[in-house]
Amino acid sequence: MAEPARVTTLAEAVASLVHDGDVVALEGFTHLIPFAAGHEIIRQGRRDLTLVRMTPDLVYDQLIGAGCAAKLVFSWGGNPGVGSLHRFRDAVEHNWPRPLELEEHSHAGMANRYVAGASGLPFAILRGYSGTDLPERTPNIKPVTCPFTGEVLAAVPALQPDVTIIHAQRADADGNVQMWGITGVQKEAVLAARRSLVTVEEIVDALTPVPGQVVLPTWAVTAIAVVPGGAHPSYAQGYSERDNDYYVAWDAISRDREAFDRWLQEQLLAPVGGAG
Amino acid sequence: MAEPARVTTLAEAVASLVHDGDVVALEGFTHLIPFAAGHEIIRQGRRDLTLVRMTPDLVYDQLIGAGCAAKLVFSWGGNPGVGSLHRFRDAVEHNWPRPLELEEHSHAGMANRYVAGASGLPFAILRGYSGTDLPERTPNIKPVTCPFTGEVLAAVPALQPDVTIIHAQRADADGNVQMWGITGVQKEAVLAARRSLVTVEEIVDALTPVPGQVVLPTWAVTAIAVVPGGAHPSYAQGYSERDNDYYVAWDAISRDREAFDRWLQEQLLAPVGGAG
Amino acid sequence: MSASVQPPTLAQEWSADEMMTIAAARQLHAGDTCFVGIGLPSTAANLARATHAQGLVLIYESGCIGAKPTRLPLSIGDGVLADTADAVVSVPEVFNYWLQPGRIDIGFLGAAQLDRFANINTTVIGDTYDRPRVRLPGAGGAPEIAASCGEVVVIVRQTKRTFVETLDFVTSVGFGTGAGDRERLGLRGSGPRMVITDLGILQPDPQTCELTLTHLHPGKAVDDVREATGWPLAVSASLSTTEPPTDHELATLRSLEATKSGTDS
Amino acid sequence: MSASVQPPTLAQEWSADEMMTIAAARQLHAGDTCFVGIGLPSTAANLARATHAQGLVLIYESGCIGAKPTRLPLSIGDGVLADTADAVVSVPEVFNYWLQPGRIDIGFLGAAQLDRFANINTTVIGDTYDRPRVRLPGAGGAPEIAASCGEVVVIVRQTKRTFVETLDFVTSVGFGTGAGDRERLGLRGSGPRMVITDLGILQPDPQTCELTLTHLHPGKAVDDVREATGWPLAVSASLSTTEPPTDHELATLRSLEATKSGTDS
Repeated sequence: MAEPARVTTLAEAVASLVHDGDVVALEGFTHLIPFAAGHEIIRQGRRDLTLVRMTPDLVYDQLIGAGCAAKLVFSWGGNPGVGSLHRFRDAVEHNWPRPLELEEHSHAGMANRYVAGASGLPFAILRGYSGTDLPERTPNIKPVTCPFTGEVLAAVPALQPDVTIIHAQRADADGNVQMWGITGVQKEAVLAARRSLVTVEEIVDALTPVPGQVVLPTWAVTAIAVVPGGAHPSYAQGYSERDNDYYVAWDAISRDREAFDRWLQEQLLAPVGGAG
Repeated sequence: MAEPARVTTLAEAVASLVHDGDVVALEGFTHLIPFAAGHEIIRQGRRDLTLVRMTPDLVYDQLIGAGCAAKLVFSWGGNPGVGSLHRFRDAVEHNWPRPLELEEHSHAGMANRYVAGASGLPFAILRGYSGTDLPERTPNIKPVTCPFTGEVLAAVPALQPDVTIIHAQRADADGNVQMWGITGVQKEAVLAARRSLVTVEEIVDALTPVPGQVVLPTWAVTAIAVVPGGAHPSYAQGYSERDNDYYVAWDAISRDREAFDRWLQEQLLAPVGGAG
Repeated sequence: MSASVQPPTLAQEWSADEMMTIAAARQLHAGDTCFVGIGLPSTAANLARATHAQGLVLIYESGCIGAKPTRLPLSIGDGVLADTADAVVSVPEVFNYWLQPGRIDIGFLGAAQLDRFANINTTVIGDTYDRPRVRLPGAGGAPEIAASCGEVVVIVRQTKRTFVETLDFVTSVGFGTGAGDRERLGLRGSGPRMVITDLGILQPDPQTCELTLTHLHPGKAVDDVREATGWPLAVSASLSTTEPPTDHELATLRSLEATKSGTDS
Repeated sequence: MSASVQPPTLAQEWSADEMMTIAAARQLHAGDTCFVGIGLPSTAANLARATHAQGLVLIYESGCIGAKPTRLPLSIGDGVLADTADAVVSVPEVFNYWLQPGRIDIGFLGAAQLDRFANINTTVIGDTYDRPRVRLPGAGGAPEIAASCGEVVVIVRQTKRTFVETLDFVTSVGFGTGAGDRERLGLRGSGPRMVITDLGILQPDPQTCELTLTHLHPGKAVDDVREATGWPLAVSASLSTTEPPTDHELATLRSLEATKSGTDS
């Protein structure tokens, strides 16, 4: 049975789909990052999450600083164009607010782990990692031999998040989801996951085809929540611009535990229902 | 160096890119089948080709009947919605006009062979072939064991045609190629090949983005030839309709060696420069 | 899509192919995702969409997901499939991201030969693979459809030449050598749920997985089916008769067929 | 894109970063395909496009192939990259179909630590991986860019902390342990062609692959470079001086920098 996606509120979706201890992927490649959903996870106080993402950025810094994460599976953790993720660094360098276990890959490895997950395969192969120190630190990288040529390649296991959350431009009345612009690894991340939540700018009667679109049929998505601006300070092409000042300002807030805690209490937790 | 695609004539492109004995893929999935290029290969009298295609249809029946092919690598050889490919059958069943070696896969296997070729990998993995007689007849299907779970999957080797030929709606003045509608496995087939030829309906100054488009940058293509109607009796969405009568009529022509030879001499070879 | 309703007199008679197609269409339900091959499966799936299963999701191997054709496509790559689909994806994607992980509920397959465990041959007829008596089109998407769909429905005309004791070639696996074999082979779908023919319906025995005649189409006798079967046919103790086509089913099927612009093999 | 030309007096002075960026831009040619990371590499690649290499094909790991940004992107996923690209593909596709097969001529990388064989660390600083002194962003696309691009250009500010005897972590391979090691590791690109710093240019010795100082930027001395290098520096017998920035290069770079809407790390 192809169940259509359920349209619900962000709070209900996070409450029902994201549980303590889950493996959670919030994907987005600079564009369409599901910030509002990440903030809702913080508000609902989820703990012991394994956070998965190719490019953990500010929203993961915020989740890590708020103590939601026990583990991070990733390939590049920085503030793009600005510098470090200071909450991420504080967790790794000083176990604050709690220890953060790392599983570290390259982009190519992570992308292929999602591809394997979306494909129902237990692993993927790539030309990667050779000569680097990553396989020594990441047991999830193993050699595999080509049965035809004898060449040795790298194998990585499928990623299958308990829940993947993405932000998209819109959905139609049936729950079919449409996104365009830089769509990164979001299709694979949704298809690899057991459950999925898509926050959208709006729901429209019917989807007008758009060049470069990726469409996820309603039966491939678990839940949809309408969250206009749900990618802020990231952006949704055709709806909003990237708030570069927020990324720059985050550097100062996140460098200091007290400044971060003030941001968390005053900006994120206090205004219930608002975006941080 | 990213060489831009060379714009040339169909005759010159086939003469310079397709050689006797080559591994040649003419891809197209019902839509955008490069018939005119196939006919030019017949006219130029190429021999001993290994023809590769997921769905060899009429143009491969014609190439086989004309004696161009020594081997066929494929997954489904029929006249879609009509019946058999009689020239293909005559070659396999009676070695006429010459023996035809077969290498046979499933669609999933062939598609993944192209994916591996496009990816610069020696092989691809899939859940496939299990319990079938195909691995017994096709040495290019081998087991591979997941280094994480111990599961046994099927491996197929990369396809790397000497030349892939496709038909697309259009190219721009720089040689960037654009196609849309059902685009099948054409991107993978071009990227997997050493050389490529794209026949197009037209060359335009600039490509207007189209929903569902696949764009191949000019430096990923070897040569482009403008051949309006080059997919006939297949179709080019936005330019032409499928000529279903041709497919039906082919059944009678191809059933009989003499009728086929008459077609070959009178329809294909006689009107130099015309389409069959 | 609404069919033009024909006078009831027309609906009083129907061909064996029509009964078969209608019986197949009835197996599809509004919420199903269905991987559709060309020919009778496509006709049956589109008939289901045009009658009782408007929400049926059709997936064609050409990459068209959620196609809603307004006329019967002649091939799996007709423009109408792309034009009406929710999403058009590449051929590798439809096999890797959609079929292989088990996202498709029902696979609809035809057959040139079929054995008692609903294994299918669409490759060669004759003793030798290299020089067959009849070279058939080959596997296409069938081996992985048969392996990975939640379940499979086979639609095939029944004759002794088709329903054989031993396949000349195993192209797609039904229940292999019998109960437990799919699991042993690592096939993740549950396999053929039924085989629908122009004579009746066969279903796998819950214990042995051997195909068992469970329904006769109106006007057909068990001996008709026995004579068209190349092995000693098992017949269900609760054998029943297929509901005849309704006027609506028949009229819709005929008006669908009339939209097809070519012939069908 | 045409830069607004500045008065020549401005061009008489330049910063070390400007010299470095301009020297890097000069390494790119019109027909090249270039895999661009964010930061200095992106600035240099866009400077090349705006000066002598208009036909340079920029590929960003976000999936933008042939991006022609009219202003400097702040991140590898800026909308201007998708808007101006010849094709926007998925992230798995950019790595699997475009980078991995060796279709990209030049990879442009930065580094937090670099050793004499141009191996790169962008993972951790400090003795222990589990509790590092400085946790860096990690690998990103770099290991496979370093492995698969036809050649690699590294752009990095030169200090003793950065140019180290032994990396704390090997994130991306330059020449590994020296001549022949790339082949042994199965890396198919030819590796780093040069390392461009704020002091000069280092190139691998044709025999040993050890980085050798081949160019000093105007006003820099060999001792400046030695003091900024954590190993005994090899100096080329034919050491030469980098051409200073032209007025046009400097004006174009400054006008490009002015289009950037944020800061750069």
